[in-house]
Amino acid sequence: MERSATQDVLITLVVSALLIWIMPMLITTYTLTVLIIYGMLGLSLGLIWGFGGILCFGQAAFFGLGAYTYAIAAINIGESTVPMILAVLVPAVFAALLGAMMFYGRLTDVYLGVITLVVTLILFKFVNSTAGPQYVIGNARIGGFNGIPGFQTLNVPGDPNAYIWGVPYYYVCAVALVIVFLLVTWLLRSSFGRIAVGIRENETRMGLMGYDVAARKTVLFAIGAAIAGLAGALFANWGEIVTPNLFSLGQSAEIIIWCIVGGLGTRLGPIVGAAGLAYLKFMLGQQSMIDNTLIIGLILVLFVLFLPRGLVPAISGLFEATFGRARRRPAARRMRRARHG
Amino acid sequence: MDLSFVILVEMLYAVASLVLISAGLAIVFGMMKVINLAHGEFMMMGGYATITAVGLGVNVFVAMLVIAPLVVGLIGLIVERLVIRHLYGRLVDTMLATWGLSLVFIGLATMIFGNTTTGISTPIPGFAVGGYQINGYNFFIIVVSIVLVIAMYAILRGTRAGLIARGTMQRSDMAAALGYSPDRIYMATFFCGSALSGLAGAVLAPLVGLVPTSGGAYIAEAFITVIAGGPSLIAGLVSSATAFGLVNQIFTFAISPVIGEVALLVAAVVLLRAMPQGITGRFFKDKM
Amino acid sequence: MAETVLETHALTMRFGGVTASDNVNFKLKARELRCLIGPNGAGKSTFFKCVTGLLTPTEGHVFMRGQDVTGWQPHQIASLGVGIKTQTPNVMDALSVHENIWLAARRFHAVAEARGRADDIIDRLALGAIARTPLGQLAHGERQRVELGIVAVADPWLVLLDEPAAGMSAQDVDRMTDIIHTLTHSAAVVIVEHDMQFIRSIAETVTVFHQGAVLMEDHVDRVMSDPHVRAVYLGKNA
Amino acid sequence: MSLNRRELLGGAATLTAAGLLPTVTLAADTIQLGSILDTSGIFDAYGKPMDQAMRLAVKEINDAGGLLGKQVEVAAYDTQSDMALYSQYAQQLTRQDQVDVVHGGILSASREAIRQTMRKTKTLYFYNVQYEGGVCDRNIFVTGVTPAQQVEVLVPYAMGKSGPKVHILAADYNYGQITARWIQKFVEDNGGEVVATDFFPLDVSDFGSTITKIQQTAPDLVFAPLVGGAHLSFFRQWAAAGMKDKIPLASTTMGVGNEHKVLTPEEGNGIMVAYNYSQELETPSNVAFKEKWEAEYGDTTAIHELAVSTYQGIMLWAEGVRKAGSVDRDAVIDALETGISIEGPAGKVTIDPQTHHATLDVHIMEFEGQGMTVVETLPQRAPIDTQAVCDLQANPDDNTQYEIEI
Repeated sequence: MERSATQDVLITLVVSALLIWIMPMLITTYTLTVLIIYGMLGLSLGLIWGFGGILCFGQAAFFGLGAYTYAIAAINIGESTVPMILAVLVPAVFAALLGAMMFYGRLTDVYLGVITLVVTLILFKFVNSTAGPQYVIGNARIGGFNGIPGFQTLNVPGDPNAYIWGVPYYYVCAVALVIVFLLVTWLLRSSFGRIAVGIRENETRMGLMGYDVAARKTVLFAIGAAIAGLAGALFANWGEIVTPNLFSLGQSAEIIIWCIVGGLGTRLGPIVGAAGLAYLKFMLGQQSMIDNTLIIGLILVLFVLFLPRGLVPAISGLFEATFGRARRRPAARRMRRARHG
Repeated sequence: MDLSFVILVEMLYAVASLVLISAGLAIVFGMMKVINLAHGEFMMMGGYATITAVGLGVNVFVAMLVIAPLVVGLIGLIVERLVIRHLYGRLVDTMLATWGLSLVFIGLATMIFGNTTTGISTPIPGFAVGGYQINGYNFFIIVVSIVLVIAMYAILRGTRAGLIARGTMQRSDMAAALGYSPDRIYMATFFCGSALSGLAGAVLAPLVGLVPTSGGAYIAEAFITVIAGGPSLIAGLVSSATAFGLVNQIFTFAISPVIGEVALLVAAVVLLRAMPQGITGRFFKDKM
Repeated sequence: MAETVLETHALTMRFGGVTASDNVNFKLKARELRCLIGPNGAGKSTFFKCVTGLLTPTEGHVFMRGQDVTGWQPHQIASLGVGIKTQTPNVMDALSVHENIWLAARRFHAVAEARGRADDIIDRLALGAIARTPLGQLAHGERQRVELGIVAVADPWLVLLDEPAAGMSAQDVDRMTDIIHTLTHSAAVVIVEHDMQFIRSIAETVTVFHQGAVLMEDHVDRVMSDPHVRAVYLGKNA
Repeated sequence: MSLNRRELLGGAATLTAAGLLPTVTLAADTIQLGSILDTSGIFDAYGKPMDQAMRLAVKEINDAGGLLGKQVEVAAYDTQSDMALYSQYAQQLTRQDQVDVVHGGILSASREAIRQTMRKTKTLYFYNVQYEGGVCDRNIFVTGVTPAQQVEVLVPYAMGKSGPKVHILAADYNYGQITARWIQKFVEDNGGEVVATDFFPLDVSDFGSTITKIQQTAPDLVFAPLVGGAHLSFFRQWAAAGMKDKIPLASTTMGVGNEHKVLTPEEGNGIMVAYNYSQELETPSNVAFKEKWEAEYGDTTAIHELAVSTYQGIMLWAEGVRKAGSVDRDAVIDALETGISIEGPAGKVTIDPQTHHATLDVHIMEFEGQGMTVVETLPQRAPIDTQAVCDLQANPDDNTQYEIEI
């Protein structure tokens, strides 16, 4: 906590305003929008993994749940405000239940990984097998493998015909990300965030201090899910279709890769990792010589081997080394431990 | 009567194939505390090795039981030397690195073999049990799994290598204390684990259509089986494969294959919640 | 007569066929200092873990200030105002000394109040020079001291310490003794310890464990001179 | 952005740099054809030959002097079997590249992911894939076969060769569900009975219990519209259990991605299918097509139904452009709605003005020695399923994918 909170907020606001203004000149807003959404999704895992030490193999489950909740609610309601709220709440409640089940059962590490992975698989398999006409929620067919197209997309609250799409939608998503980022910043500076980091570092000690570790992890897990759910709803609006692929293990894998490449234990790393890799994937789709899966895989292996701290810590370390502020940064150590906690 | 026999065989087959699918992963995890998420791709490569060898005129059983394990074992050895050995003791990092490797293998296989479904036909004909036809190859898989489990038991119990392995499983510094290089042991373990993955992929290849992404279908089940099995290698493997195989097949026959798979997954959640250290974390503690 | 702050009734813990804690009846008065001694495997640590909630006893009950806390989670017991230090160092290595102690204070106090109390304890323990250093970079003795600070900052009325002096230099032990004496002004203290030297310097009443059960309980001098206890410690047949 | 592949392959650095540059507006002296297909990832077995067919068709058009005196230029994107990339590239094609027509999409989900974008941006869209039917949108043309076209002819043939009791095993997604219903309808119309219907998500690959179940229902015929690599296992396990010579099989999907070439003759022979195309068609147009393909790519084994549909789709579009004398969307739609026909490798293909689907020849075939032998050709089958729900002449503003009630 080197900078004061006000400074931190100001810097965030100025930098993001500049980025929101400059980036559309470099990348089309439509693509930018999805990069922002992925950034938010990366941040959701970055929060619970990097600061809470909870490695979730199924972050995509909450992303998908948010997207599906939005789509189903939007079809039934015909207006986007309530569905947006539901898309945040439903994954959060689901995560709270799942988290309580896991954390009060004192599951950690690999076991946590297995459970989150399995729950994601169950959701994926369930949604994937709902093609039949009997799977209906209100007016919405769940649609199985083909997903749900044609739902009401984001509108100005209260006016279902005033759609927000195209460039305005880009601004909505960008502002949403900035708000979420600031909320995460605030959370991490608050007692809750500091206690969460304490729990990441040593659960037993925090328990012996009198903190209800399971409850706190559950809450943090639910917050992460809420952010992922919001990203899911924004994604649904962006793509105008939701498919079971959102729940897939591949999607979960990508989120984890974003965090690793961007840098764990930082707020910015997962966002940068997500946007950067998603853009790389988008660029790779325009060539056909090298298989894209191969490239993504190689990136992951090389990062784990040679840059396990990720891009953002490495670059800021380099920056500090260059400009002489070579203070020992506890963040770096903190980060490494988080991965094994 | 005929029907119940057929169902019994299907259940045994389900258990056997889970044992087969999980064995390679279990060995690597048990010995090295490394979760090899490229395990499914090792199986996929075992399948391709078999199909390629058969295409070159090799006898199908030789291809499955000899060539595929060797080829995949060698690939595993290379992977261990290049990547895994730098990451020992870092559980999460090895998971991530092997995940990356799995993507690399999928990419490579796609570039070499293309994404078209390939496969070989089953080398054993079906036969009739009363009024029912039954897949003869199921028996082959059951036999291979049984032989595999017995062989693992015999090696761990009866050989010097097995002794060292058991020591290493209990305490990773044991081998060093006994004067064996842990590096060598890990190398050998990873070779064996990969070879078993290759064997599993090869033996299952004639039953499925193979594509470079086929491995993904196995890794989740193998991962779940191994973790739910807990710390004891053989007892854990057999007990959790039995539990999951039976749950899966009961629901498959009663309702549908999808429900069968979901039931397996739900069983895994319930089981891990009830026994956070896996089955052998609670029962059969002193077994292998 | 001071009130009883910690009491166990027929506390028994079995692992499979092994009885690690056997029908232990134990009583501790407010502001009393008590050492638990016994050879390795005597059941001290198991008893300690049952009392702190790290283990749930197979049979028997644990009472704290008259409340039955059997089967409670460690965090629930700690929330009553019980300070616990486990055998192995249990701290947040990546966080600074101040942050470690602040986190403990924050459990019972608001943000600013917690900061004040943390600063206070850091002064009292002479940790000021290293207050911003991550614990991972500190020497063993310093870390032990920080952990005592974590316990002390919460103002406990009962303190349970498992081998606080293990692996410390003589100077560190002296400092530790002072801190513990200070603690006894407001809290009852239970210390599980091996080090006879340390026990002699600090204890009055000592409870001796042997084979899971309480062998004797008396003033430290009488315990030390008891032939039975000496036999146990020398490994002779009791 | 113009897509010169060699330039793009200069390495990751170049790639990123190229992407960061503001996109350049295209010169107007060429016609832009956008293509959006999965040429990597799990669906590339379908997408790659489609991509080749698309390039072959464009090359042929350009070699013959182009369209309206202009060369056709391709802007192709690989969606990597990722639905999110469909949305992204659709935006890219319509807003940045501003192409004149888009051909592509493989899965129904991918089509639905981009169809609205095409409609909003008034970009003409061709979907050249066999699918479940029912899309009713003036902006889209569909050149693949739909279930009713296949099932209507295949069911009576297959029942004639076996018997009236049918067990259906269908892929559990939109296509499979709808096809299963059509099969049920035509089985009943032909005096048969469906004894059971089972659905399987696309990743199911263990059919042991299913095969046992089928033996309990003891049907005369198993109808198996199963899809993809995992489902191929059914045919293999079916043969391994020795069922192949006991109960005959029919399918509306097996072989679309050339899956029959993976099965051995012993496993595959005798399976009955009905498609628009087979490599074994000995029509002059198919022979010529295969020669051109061979000259371009060296090997014809990859050609499949979807590739041919893509080829035919592009040729139909080109015919429409020629007739309209313009690449303007409405002019081309009007021209296509006159009922334009071309003679493609699979026979005559005609646009049905009412539905924007295709009237085409359906061939009943049986697998034989890893090929498909044509048993009977039923010329010019109309898309009766979509016709039942969609009339774009009467409701040109319709924009729905109907689920056809049977």
